[in-house]
Amino acid sequence: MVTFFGLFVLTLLVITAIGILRAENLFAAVMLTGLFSLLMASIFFILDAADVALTEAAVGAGVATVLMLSALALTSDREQQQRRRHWIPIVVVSVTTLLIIYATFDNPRLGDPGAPVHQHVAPWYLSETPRLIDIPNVVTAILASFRGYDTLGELFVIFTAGIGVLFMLSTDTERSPLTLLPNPDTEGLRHHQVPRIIGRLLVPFIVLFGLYVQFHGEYGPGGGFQAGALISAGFILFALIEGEAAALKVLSFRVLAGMITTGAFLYVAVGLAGIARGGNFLDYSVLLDDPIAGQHLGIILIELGVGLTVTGVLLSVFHAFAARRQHS
Amino acid sequence: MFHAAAAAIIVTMALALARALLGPTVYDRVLAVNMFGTKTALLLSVIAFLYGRTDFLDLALAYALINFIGVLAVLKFVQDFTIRHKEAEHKD
Amino acid sequence: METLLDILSWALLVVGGAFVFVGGVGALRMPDFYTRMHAASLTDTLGTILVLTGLMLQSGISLATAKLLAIMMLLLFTAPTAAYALANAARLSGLKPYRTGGNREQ
Amino acid sequence: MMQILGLYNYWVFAILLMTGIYIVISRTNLIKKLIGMSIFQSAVFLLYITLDKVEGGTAPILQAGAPEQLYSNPLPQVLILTAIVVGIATLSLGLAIVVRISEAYGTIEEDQIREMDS
Repeated sequence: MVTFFGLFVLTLLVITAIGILRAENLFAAVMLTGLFSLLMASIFFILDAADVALTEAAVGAGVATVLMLSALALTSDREQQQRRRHWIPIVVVSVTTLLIIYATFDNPRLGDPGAPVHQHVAPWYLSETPRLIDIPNVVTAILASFRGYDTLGELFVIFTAGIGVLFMLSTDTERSPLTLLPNPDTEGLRHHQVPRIIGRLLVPFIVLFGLYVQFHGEYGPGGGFQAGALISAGFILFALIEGEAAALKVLSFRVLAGMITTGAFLYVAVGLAGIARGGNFLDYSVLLDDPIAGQHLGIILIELGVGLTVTGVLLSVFHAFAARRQHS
Repeated sequence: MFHAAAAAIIVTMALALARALLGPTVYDRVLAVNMFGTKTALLLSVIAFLYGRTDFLDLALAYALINFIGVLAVLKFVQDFTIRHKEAEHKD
Repeated sequence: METLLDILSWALLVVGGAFVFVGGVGALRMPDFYTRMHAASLTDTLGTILVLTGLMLQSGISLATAKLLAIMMLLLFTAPTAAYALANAARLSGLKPYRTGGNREQ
Repeated sequence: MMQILGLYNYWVFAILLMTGIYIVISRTNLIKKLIGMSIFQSAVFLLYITLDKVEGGTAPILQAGAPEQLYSNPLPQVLILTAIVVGIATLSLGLAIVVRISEAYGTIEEDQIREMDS
């Protein structure tokens, strides 16, 4: 029965994508992207990917919408009329779609336990995680320990992207968030009392929930990536209702930059500590005398590093856009 | 009975999606997105029970917390846009 | 006792689902923004309470119930606030409510 | 019936993938192109998450006291979890570039920019 719900949600997903394609108002397109993300999270959850759904929830519903709207506010909210129809792309795209659909007939069916993906590596992870790492959430175990290199790479992609955005938007000092002054005219939603009070009530809960996701990630769905996105969503809410300058007073731009570097540094430092203790890079078993306790310590530390960097990058990107808007 | 509730919620999601696609004003779309967010939180709770893994209610909790941000952000930017367009009209 | 709770929770779930659905129909079929919002936000709140209470009766006294209660409280705070803010913004931007007899432009 | 429906996820993947790429090719608006790119990205996420499902399995968070429980494949989930956050980081980089282009050219329509450059 749930499978049928999944099919229905997938159909809605296709309809939304077509809607995004046809929307000429970019505002409408961004809002449909928000819906798209909500549908995506539902389908992830239906397909047993709780951690991924949580990430999509934290990123798609909060941060992505806000960033897209920030960019729209700096550019234009209307798309020009498309003058001509693009026949060649339509033909190419349709033919490719049909080819991919034709190719899928050889694919294993959804949920087939005999599918090749389920034969290698994954069973080992599932059976060995309790023995080697002893935490219930296998996703966190793989992310932080078994495939620690991979996550390190991803973290540095985020790190680099964050630095890139800051280079693009805040190089001239007049437009940097460092010089952002309170401006009562554009100060968030200050004049809207009801949303403001409820929003203020909500901010601590979002941040608290973010911390819970950060430190409970070994036992339930969660971890540094989700927590970073959630916590930055909380601060973005604060910035929306109280104005960016007020938010920067709580977590200044320098602190955010510090968080970005500290997080990345912490990750590498844990890896190097493994070498110093006579193991391999990112081998946590040698961190403490008891290998399992060492694994736990390593995972907590690198998840903390991931959380710090993700929070720092997302928030400083948000502030960079906001400062650009206020000075333009 | 979980199925009945889940089905009702999913059908409502489809209706909200139709509203978001039809518009016509930006506020209708925001309304649809907001509805969609609460429906997603409900759907995730119901499916957590269907799967018998109630420890995944965290997800629904995340949606209940985050959904509000999108609506507020849209409102703030709509407000800014209206101010900007009015200023542009004054300049003409 | 068990059966009684089950029946009660099923009834709540079904009625809640029905309310949610009615809200969806209202949001789609009503003639203008304010009426749509009226349909959507009222049933949203009631449907949320009913569905989540139904789930709570299923889970008994456990961590899940506490989480459901938290979800319910949050939705009860945020959904009406969002509705209020939305209606307020629409009104301030000059969106006129629908009147019978007037022209039906949207 | 189930044999065919079991492929539905892949079909949706194909359609979304091609919708995303069609938006990137056919629209001249740069933000619309970025939205198309994120749809393309989401399609890939859907493919991976489809692969992880095991019939009768549950999310790979081990349950105490249920040794016989079947779990879905955790590996695709790990890859996609990080990809989502990387996706938002690259999206914001793209948006920053678009903002700079808009400031330099006064437009975010690709054909107008090209006319100005020539």
